[in-house]
Amino acid sequence: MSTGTVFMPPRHYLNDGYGIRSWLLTRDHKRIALLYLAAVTLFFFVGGAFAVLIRLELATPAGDFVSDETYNKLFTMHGVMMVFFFLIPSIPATLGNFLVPIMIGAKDLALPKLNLASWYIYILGGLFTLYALIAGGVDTGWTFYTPFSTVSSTTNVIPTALGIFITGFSSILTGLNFIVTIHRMRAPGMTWFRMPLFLWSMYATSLIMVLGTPVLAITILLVAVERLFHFGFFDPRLGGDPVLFQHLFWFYSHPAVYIMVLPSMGVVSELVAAFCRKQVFGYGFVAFASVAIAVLGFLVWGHHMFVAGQSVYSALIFSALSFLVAIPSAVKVFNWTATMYRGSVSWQTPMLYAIGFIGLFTIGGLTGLFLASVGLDVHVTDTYFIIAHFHYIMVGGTLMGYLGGLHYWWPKISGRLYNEFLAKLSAGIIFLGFNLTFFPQFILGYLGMPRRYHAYPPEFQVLNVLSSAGASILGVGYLIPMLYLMWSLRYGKLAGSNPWGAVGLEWTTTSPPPTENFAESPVVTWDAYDYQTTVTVES
Amino acid sequence: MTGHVLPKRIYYTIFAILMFCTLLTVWIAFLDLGPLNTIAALTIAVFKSVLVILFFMHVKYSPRLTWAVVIGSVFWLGILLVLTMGDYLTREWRHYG
Amino acid sequence: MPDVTHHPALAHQFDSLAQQSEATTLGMWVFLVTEVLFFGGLFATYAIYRGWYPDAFAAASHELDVTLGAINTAVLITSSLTMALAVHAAQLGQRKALMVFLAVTMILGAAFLGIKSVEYYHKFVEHHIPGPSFQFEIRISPNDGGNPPGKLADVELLKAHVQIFFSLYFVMTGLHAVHMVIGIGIMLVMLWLAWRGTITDEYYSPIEISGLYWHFVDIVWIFLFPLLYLIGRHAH
Amino acid sequence: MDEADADMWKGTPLFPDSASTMAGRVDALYFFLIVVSAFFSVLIAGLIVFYAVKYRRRSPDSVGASFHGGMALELTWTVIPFFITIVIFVWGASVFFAMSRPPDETLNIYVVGKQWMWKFQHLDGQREINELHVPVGRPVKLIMTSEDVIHDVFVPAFRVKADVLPGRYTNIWFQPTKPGRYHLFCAEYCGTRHSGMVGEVVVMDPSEYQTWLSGGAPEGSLASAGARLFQDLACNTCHRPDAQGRGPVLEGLFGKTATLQSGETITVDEAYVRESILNPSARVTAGFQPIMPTFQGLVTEEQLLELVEYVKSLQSLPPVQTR
Repeated sequence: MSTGTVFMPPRHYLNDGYGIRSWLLTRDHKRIALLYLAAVTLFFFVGGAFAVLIRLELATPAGDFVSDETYNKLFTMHGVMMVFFFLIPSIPATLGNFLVPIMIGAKDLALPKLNLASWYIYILGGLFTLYALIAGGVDTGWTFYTPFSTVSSTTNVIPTALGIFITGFSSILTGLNFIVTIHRMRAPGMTWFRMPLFLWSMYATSLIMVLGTPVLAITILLVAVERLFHFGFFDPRLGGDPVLFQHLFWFYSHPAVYIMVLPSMGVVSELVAAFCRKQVFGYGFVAFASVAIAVLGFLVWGHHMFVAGQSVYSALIFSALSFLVAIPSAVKVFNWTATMYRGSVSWQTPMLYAIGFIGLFTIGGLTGLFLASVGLDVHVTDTYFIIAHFHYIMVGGTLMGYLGGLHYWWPKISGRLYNEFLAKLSAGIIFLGFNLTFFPQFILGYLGMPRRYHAYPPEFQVLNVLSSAGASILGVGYLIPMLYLMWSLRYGKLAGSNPWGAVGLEWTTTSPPPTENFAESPVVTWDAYDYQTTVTVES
Repeated sequence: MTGHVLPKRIYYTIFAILMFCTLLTVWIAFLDLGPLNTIAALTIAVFKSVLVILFFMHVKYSPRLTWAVVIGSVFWLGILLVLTMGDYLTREWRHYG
Repeated sequence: MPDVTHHPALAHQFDSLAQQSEATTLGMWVFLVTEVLFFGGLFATYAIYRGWYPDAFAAASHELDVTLGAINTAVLITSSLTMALAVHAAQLGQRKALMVFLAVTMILGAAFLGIKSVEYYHKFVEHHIPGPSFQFEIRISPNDGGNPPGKLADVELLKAHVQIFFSLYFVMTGLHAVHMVIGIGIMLVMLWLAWRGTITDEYYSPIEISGLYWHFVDIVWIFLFPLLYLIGRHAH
Repeated sequence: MDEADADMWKGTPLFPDSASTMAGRVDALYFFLIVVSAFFSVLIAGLIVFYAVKYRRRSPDSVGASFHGGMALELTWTVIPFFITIVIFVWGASVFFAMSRPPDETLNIYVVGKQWMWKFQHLDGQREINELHVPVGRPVKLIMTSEDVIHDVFVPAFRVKADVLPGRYTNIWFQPTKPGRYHLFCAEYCGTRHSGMVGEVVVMDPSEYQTWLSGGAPEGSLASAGARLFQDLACNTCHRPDAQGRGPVLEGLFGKTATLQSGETITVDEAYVRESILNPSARVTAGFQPIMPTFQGLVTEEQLLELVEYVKSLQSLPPVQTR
């Protein structure tokens, strides 16, 4: 769009202090975002390493690679690391932290000290969990079902539980900070309906973080005290009910899925708009769909318990409510597709990720209908069908959005461009590897292969081998971006303030932005994605 | 600042009502009202907390957003309680000891 | 209220003290929402087990000291009053009154915790702490059917259910007490801020949001008191 | 499995056996959903690829057309999915209802799960571990409980699954339609050897099943084992058939309605008998004192099942008045 001179600004947030203290004691939301980026990347690769070992074990039907005990610890730690330490903080704490203040034209989040505190809390929780790992691991599954977790397991349940409990507060503080910031820090003229859709999705995500996480906190605390003192809340021998744990757990952990995927949806809205150079079709509907998903997401947790012994009536109500979430999700997919109609569609890397997201999320979402349908769920729940479904949502959805967003805003974050060829190549590898890994698992699931199985009947082997092969391709696909993004930090071409020719406040400031985000506080007089009338500013 | 300075009289009045309600709730607990005992206790507790929220916490004089936050929290608590209890009240099986 | 742009308490990311105060107040309210749901999980647990074991809950509730519970309720409500008066004093810039009310609030909070620990001590002496040493002597008939207590055969089961009550009692009041301790810590900081003169009639939002927290903790107790102490009291 | 070397896919099923009356119903819903999903997936993917090619950026400065949405379209793709989901919900709910309501006449088999094995007890006394023999064509109801943590009975070929919980009974039912051997999995993670908690359901022709039945059962039927236990635990000193005991008469009681002290009435079913053994004073029959001791910890889950079955078997005696 513009070919104005591209330069590195003399003063930006990255060169505003170099010492270790200038990072570890920073209040700058952009630096905290990078601290989070480093930490979640670490946990992603730790969790990914467990996934590799799991898929290696499952390449043969016999449990011959690791022992059953080890296998159980592997999938538990994979789940715990990925869910609590990667997926939930991934987009909000990195891209969200970086972008929320810039996108609304503010100098920082409303509560910067709290923001830094939330990173330390996250790290502290991570240390507890890593301690549990080093001390011998934990084997309850990331779901911690009672009474197994409270009376039967002999592994490090309490340190892991404490790790999750502590990390929950980092999530709460991030959500709280975003809510306050979006309500109180918007630049003059930045009305709610001028906000980029990423902010709507961040707001909706924050609602879930704030409303759901405390229930997980108390639940996990009860598991810990029950284990320590045998209180009997979840132990039928003492008069408790193990199913109560599941109610409380899923009250958070189902909405948590939306903590993972809503931010990704927000990213995709940004990407589709930027790479079609077009207003997102049905902006208001997409915005409200985010909030609707956040609210409806709290009404459906019982669909995790259709076979768990809850009442038939309860199952039917939860089934009906579950379908309601499908509507706003469908609305979003249709609107993104419609946005491409008569757009100016660029095929740059972030757009490839966005397209990948829409495709994989569509499959993930549609298979969700199979699970919401209670009569069918009975057969496929607790099988690989579930595994495939939620990986399509969390990896196909969240991770594609995360990587797409990371590529889109990387020039803004680092001031430099990455290698476009390698980026496109790895996007393709990830898409293929992902489908090869997880599509066979739908078939395995309907065949009846239960999840969390260390050994399985031999007739399931071929599909499992395909899945393992896909996983190795996927693993390579994730390593490549890591390498070229690191490389670009030093050797990448300078990006300039607006390499994509996109609109949005973040592209009006320098790349990387100054510590105060904007040289002058912006005043907003245009709608989001206004490609027709807004002149993109080149500084 | 945003504050709305209330006359001290209001605080003392609310305090008096709260103290009275505390005595009332104890007194009622010792009457045999059947299931109404629990309802009465909860009604008084709700009444007391509404007073605290409206006056001590100044919500009565706060922007609509604060109202939304308060109502939202009660609403979500309601979701948790209603949908969970919905299962327990409709289970066909019975617990045992 | 005039817009103060260069007030020493104004953080760089805000344009005005008013904006800063609105933001921090909203932040505290949102935090209180998380607290509602945090205790909400416990109230859900309570509701289910009280529905399942009404007799055991009534029998266990009789072991709690209503007088101490009621006194503690009064102490907390009084502390809420002094907290509200502290905010009032802060709004009017009355530094001395503010400090006095904060101090009184703290003392009342400490008194609450003192009374609470006396109750805990009684429970300890009576072996009502759940666990291996838990003991419970049935003083009322769980069926209200006029059976002499000693003749009940399934004392063990009733004991297990009573233990669930006491588990809930200790978790709920324990977490409430933790919040009280944190509250007293906050009051200490506020007292220091007031003493230093940081709190003025222009900048008192720390006092205001501390007050929100304190009142919330009071509200939790307003529910805990009848739910724990006053079950089936009419039976005796 | 036969030699599957020649062709990698040989011996690799892509669809499970259908061996119960429920399988067809679940599969029909499954295929319907596949059609719906395929339609929308192809529609979305096709449109995206089509637009991405047709409207690809031709000059670096071009921007997209200016339009922001259309109410008619939005309503269309809100309302159509809504109606589709209603269809799926109603269909799924009707299948689930059928799953949750066993027919009146079922062959009842008791299941106890423990880490990490399945124990089956037939009414005639046969006990099996990790293998369950059932006749073809008869509705079978599994009445299940766990000795430790949560397990889950899952027979893919029957499309049924239910968690097996400690401290209570859950049940599932199925009517096998095809003789054969089918996988039985524990589908709820239960600890170290979870994936070893597997077995087989052997569906037999009725005649073979009869032969199999007559082959085993050295201990006699479940009910007779329960009768012995009833004597050993001295239950018979209070629960006497002549209505002179301190406890209610059990003969003819099962399946009837009993009045409780509280005035409520209750149907005497497995769960109530179980509760009355483990927590006798929870629901005392009107007219009796809560003097029965609890047997919790004194009887195992399997013995409980025998006692329950014994109480159920006391039907043939002349009905005695229950109070």
